[in-house]
Amino acid sequence: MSEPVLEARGLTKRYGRVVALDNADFDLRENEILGVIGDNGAGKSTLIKALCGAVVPDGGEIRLGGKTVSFRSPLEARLAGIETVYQDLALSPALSIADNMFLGRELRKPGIMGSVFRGLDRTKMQKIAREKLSELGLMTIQNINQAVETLSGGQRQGVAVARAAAFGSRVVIMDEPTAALGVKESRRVLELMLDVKRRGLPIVLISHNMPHVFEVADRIHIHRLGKRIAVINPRDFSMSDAVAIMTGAMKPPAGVEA
Amino acid sequence: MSEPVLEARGLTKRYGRVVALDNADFDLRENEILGVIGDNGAGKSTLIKALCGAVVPDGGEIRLGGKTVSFRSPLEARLAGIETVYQDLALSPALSIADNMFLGRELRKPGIMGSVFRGLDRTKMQKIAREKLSELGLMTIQNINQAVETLSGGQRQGVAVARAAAFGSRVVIMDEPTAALGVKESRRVLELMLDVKRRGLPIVLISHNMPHVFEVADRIHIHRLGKRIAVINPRDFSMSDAVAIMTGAMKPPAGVEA
Amino acid sequence: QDIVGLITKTEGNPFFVKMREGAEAKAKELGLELRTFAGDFDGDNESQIAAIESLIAAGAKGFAIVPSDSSAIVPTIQQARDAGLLVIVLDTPLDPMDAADATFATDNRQAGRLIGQWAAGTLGDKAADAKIAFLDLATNQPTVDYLRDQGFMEGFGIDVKDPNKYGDEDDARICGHEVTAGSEEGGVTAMETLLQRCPDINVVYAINEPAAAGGYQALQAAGVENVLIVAVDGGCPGVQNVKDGIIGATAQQYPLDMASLAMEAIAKFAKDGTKPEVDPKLGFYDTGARLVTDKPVAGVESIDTAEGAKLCWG
Amino acid sequence: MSDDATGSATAERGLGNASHGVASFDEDAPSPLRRIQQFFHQNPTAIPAIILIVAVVIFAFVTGGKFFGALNLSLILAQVTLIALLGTAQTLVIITAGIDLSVGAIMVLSSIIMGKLAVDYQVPVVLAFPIGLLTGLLCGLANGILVTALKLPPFIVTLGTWSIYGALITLVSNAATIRSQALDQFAPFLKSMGARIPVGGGAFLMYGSILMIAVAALVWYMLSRTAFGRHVYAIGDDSNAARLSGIQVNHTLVGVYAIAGLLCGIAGWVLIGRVGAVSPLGNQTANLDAITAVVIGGTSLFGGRGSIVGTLFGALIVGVFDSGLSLTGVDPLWRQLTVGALIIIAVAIDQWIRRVSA
Amino acid sequence: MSDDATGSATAERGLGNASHGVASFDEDAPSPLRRIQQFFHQNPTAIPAIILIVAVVIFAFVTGGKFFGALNLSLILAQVTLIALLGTAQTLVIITAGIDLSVGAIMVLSSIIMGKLAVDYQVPVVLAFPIGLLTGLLCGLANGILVTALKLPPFIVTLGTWSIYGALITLVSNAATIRSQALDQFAPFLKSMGARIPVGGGAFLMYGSILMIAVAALVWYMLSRTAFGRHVYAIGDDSNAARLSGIQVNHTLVGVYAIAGLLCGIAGWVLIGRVGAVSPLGNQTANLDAITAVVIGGTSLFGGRGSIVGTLFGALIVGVFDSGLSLTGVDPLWRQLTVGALIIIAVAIDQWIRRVSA
Ligand SMILES: Nc1ncnc2c1ncn2[C@@H]1O[C@H](COP(=O)(O)OP(=O)(O)OP(=O)(O)O)[C@@H](O)[C@H]1O
Ligand SMILES: Nc1ncnc2c1ncn2[C@@H]1O[C@H](COP(=O)(O)OP(=O)(O)OP(=O)(O)O)[C@@H](O)[C@H]1O
Ligand SMILES: [Mg+2]
Ligand SMILES: [Mg+2]
Repeated sequence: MSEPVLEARGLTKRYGRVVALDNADFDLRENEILGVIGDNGAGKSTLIKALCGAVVPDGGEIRLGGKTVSFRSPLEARLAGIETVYQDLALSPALSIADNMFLGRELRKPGIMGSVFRGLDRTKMQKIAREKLSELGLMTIQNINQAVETLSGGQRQGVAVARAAAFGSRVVIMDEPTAALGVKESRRVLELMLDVKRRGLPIVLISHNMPHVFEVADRIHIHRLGKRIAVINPRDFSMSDAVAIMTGAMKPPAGVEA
Repeated sequence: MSEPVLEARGLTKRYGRVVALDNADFDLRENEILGVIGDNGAGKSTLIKALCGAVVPDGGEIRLGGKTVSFRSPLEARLAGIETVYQDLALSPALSIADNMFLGRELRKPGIMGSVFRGLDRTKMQKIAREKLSELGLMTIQNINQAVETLSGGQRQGVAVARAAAFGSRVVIMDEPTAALGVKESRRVLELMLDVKRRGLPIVLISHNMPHVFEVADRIHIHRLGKRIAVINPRDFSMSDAVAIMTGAMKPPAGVEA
Repeated sequence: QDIVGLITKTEGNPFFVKMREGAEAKAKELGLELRTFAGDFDGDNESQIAAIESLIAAGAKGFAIVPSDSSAIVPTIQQARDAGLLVIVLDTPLDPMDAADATFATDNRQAGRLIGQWAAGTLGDKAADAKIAFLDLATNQPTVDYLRDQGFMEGFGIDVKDPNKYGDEDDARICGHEVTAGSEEGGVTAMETLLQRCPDINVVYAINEPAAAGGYQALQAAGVENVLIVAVDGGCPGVQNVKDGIIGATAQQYPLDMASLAMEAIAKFAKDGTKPEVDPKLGFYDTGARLVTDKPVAGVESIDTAEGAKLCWG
Repeated sequence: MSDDATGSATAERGLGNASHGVASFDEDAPSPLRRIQQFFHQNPTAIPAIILIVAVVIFAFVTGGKFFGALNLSLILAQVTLIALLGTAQTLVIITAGIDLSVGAIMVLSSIIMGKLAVDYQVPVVLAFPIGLLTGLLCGLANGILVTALKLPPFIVTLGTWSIYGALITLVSNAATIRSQALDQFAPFLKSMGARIPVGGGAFLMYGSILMIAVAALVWYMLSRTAFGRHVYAIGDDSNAARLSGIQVNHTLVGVYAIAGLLCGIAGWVLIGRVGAVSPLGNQTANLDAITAVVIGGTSLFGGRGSIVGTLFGALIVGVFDSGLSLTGVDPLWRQLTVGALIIIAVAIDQWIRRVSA
Repeated sequence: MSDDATGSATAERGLGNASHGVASFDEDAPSPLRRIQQFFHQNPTAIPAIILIVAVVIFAFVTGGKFFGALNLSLILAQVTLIALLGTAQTLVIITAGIDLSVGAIMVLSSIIMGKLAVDYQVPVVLAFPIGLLTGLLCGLANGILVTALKLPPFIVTLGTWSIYGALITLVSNAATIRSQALDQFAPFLKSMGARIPVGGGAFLMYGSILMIAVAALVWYMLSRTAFGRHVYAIGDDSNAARLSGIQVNHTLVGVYAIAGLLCGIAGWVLIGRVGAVSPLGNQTANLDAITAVVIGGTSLFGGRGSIVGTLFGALIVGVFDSGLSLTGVDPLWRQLTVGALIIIAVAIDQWIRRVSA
């Protein structure tokens, strides 16, 4: 068992009277795809939002590469190398694909135009964006300067996934990346994930699609009522057992209990 | 083959330069669940929006129970007995569950309070809403006056589905009702659909989840590039063939070609 | 301590600031407790009604008011008088004037007449083919606006038609009327507009000195020389402008006098119930308007800018 | 079912005896501050009420009780009547995520039409009065039609019509005031809303205030007890969802603007009573005051949330501050400054309380 | 992989040789009207430009060419300079889905601080001038901090600060004007923006107009060519998405309000030049005029879309209408009415064109 890259202990988060995270733990190891499954409202999205700085947990500890971190904004997590595809995508509809890919990490022109006049190097950003999108074989975008709002739901999802895959340097987190996608498009995202994994990055995949999770995940984190109740190996458990544990129909067997 | 309840011929709809519907046909028969599948952006949502008055098609004809209809607003379709669960739900977040269920068809108090003062019979609406929700066995709502925005995504989907199921008198249309739902919640929606079918109503189910479609559908309408390219019987075709037809990998075999 | 009130149109205008200073000084001297109020903008009747109501509620002995809406405030003033308060109207007479116990004001029509006569006298024969631009106050023509404007026309020798309304005249010498809101900015834009209509303007009437200064600025910028500018008010910057030859003549008013006279009258009324006397012919106590100019014209009484500067306000 | 549709079916075998309980969490005792916040979150109209009470108490102390004089309290009510009426109209529009900058102009225009017809043209008041109200209704209707038929932003439409109605005011009235005596002679009815009923101790109630409360109650009933009201909220919440739910969005919106116009017409009637004359001047700031009352009352400018009761409290808060500060003898200039600061503070408190997840 | 994870796998066997082509549809020739609409949809700033050109041509005819006089065109440019500057500031704020009601007040306050220090306190102009600009910046900063730190709606914050800055104007200036001559004596530099460069044929260019164009160009560059600009649009588009994308939303917002304040300070300088004096009066309608210019220029009040170029055109459109109507000899009252109607018409055309799916 390798050392965890990203690890959390005792995370809690409360929204008014709802406890979204109730002393939750989390471990992500080097070079693995970690599936996260759980009922609607189990707190999966809140968990990963806490990990990537989008919400500040009320309590608990997060360690990245063994060092305790405490992100106060998504920017800080990103600077630490954690990239996230949010369930609701987090794209700016009126901005172009290239603008969205580089949002918050724009490249400036070389020389005085960039350092003094802070001019954006749009040509370079467009080139890189086009490269990243086609390198990932995700889609054939005709015009990289198209506004994201003119893309179909599937294409948007593609941009968000490509952004995370292209820029993640430590961890990539994907919250239901295939929910709105068709069969063909989902397949491409799964392939992309395996691709990213081959590049050596660990991935967190949250999904309600059991076949998808069981296909690509190396380990599966089962979330229930705001906490991790088990971590299973998909080779040792059947889908129905995982669902049974997830919904509370079955007690997590000893050994995998978290 | 029974007479179609809802039928469309040659529907077209254009958004600027995008042709979302390109001479599309559609048939829904009595007492069946019709699955509609297709790639992202194939025009499925546009098709059903045209059927239920949410968009006015540029051309084509729609017949309900043999009579030509032309809905200029969702209200007209609803008055004709067509209820729809939209992909983006169409609930008013700040209104209560009961208000949402009766939105646009509120009950008035009996007597002068209702006829002259147009007072709402809130008690009755709450009672019916609670009945409908529990009769459909969909969920245990604690408070029927809770604002919809305080519900989880799954619960919201439940309200939308329950509303359509409760009030549809001719046709119920559901656009990806399980996309955001977990395994357990999805199962309940599928059961609900079979339930509605037993009550004698035909249902249109749009979904990217092939196993779900193949499980409940009596016939499957395959949509591609803005038109219906085939209608298949799920008992005669395998899922992989359906996907192949849908993505254009395989030509629709003679006989099912639309 | 007896309570007295002072209600002005707005807060931001130096004319009212001076008036308040005058009232404050006098009230202190007489041992009165002064409450001051102002509207939010010129024409804000509602705030003045509320101010009168609070003064009645506070049991004030009387108050002085510069009415924003000289006829619409009348019913409320009647209420105050019915409640036993002495009401003195300053600067802008009520419509009807006798709705107040007394009015201490400048005769605005007379002030206009003075500058009209002076302009006509200065031009002499050339008055017959003058080109006159009017920098007025607002599109809805409040009382001061038409009184000064029509007074000027009378003095200049223009047939005013309806004396309570401007814009209905057909004298060819009139280039046009534009509104300025009484501010420099408004004066600049209005003058620019009028200059386009008649590039040969040689007389400018302005509702007040800020509008006149704005008009001058626009004329200067357009390189138009030798224009006779007249205004009303007599504020210190205005008098200074007369001295510098920017404005030819201005009719000076005395807001400090109005306010302190009013305070004295109310103090007297509080003591023994006597009400102030007013000029029976005019119907109000004229605090006077004097023409300030360094180029006097025969037949028009005037003072020079040195004296004007001594008497000026703000 | 096709033979290979096994994925979901097998996964769901595990559902057999899934727990059907609703998720429940232990809740530890919240801090008192948090508890107060929660109370207000559940009773949002309580916030402006509390702010109001606190302000009243403070002023009562500072002014040595003078503030609490029966007469003074009556005066505040009379003084906020117009703003409360316009605020009621504005609330309706703002709940639909719109805004109406023309309310003040409609009010004045209606009052002028009534007065002008009755006095200058000697039209019997039974005709002149309803025509005046109708003017308000039509002005509102025009706003509503422009907003829905041309799909223009309400801000632009009412900015334009504000200008237009403003010009009409001057044109129709010829910039002349109709005097109190003339009204007494030809149409005393138009002045009736300004009459005061003494209620003892120097206190009084203006008829107009009673009318305002009645109108507000009616609008409250309409918003919270009728289908129309539900539709108004639904449109402001998400107009697309409302349309898909089968609501006639355009009809409802036109109705809202027309009703708002009618309320402005009624405000015009009260204006005549309050002023005692019909004047074309003034009320330039009435729009902003009304919007301020609405926002302080907790109605969201983004639509979908808000209440008439909140607006009434909002209007009272501004009135109380204004009156309290003037009773403490604060100079008008400082008063302007303080009211500006108080608006910000009042809304800041409101926001803090609403942020239940803070 | 678990043995029963077969569902999706089997379904996807069909993907083997799925077509990878992009959907393409045959497009029949659109009607000319539709084609025009499409052109404008792709070039949104062309709309106000066209409206402007049409207006100019019409007025040129109606006024018999007078409108086209070099002087007249120069004057229009001079007259819209202030509104264009305030509109530029307002555009920045509105793109973030905010609004700044205090721009006019900040402009006047800055001009008074500069003038007062230089003339009454005889502070050297090299100090007085930057302090004046700093005042604008600080006022904007205060707005920004209130909006972000207290999370208040910008409408309320700037409504409050408008009141406060307005009171400060009177307090600081003591309601007194600083005369042209006094400025000439102590700080002629403050008047410099009003100077005109003749460009032949009676036409001229005011220094202030040149400054305005330079400032607008700078802000245009900032919005469209720097990361800051991208962030401003992203925040207006969806501030939550922007935050999740790693943008420092609060920093950026504070920056926007502060820059807007600074621009108002610069406008204050131009105001001194244009008026030739420092006056606390006037500019009550400057806010509304600036917002009108922004909206006519096609910037959405809901944020995320808009451009500086559009705002300049918007300001010019209002200026052209005003000037054209006054040259045709239309009475100011009818002008008010017509401008109101024209605002609605201009935006209606704009909306029609933008509605590509109409
Ligand atoms: N911003 C918020 N305010 C209030 N409650 C929230 C908020 N975000 C989440 N919650 C609540 O916290 C709980 C956990 O939500 P979360 O989104 O983490 O669930 P999830 O496991 O991601 O569900 P899903 O599968 O539906 O995405 C839910 O009950 C939800 O209603
Ligand atoms: N309001 C709109 N304006 C412009 N284009 C639109 C609009 N609605 C849909 N489209 C376009 O029409 C096409 C069909 O869209 P539609 O939503 O019907 O697809 P769909 O089959 O439902 O896809 P999905 O499975 O992703 O829901 C897409 O290319 C989409 O971008
Ligand atoms: Mg989630
Ligand atoms: Mg769809």
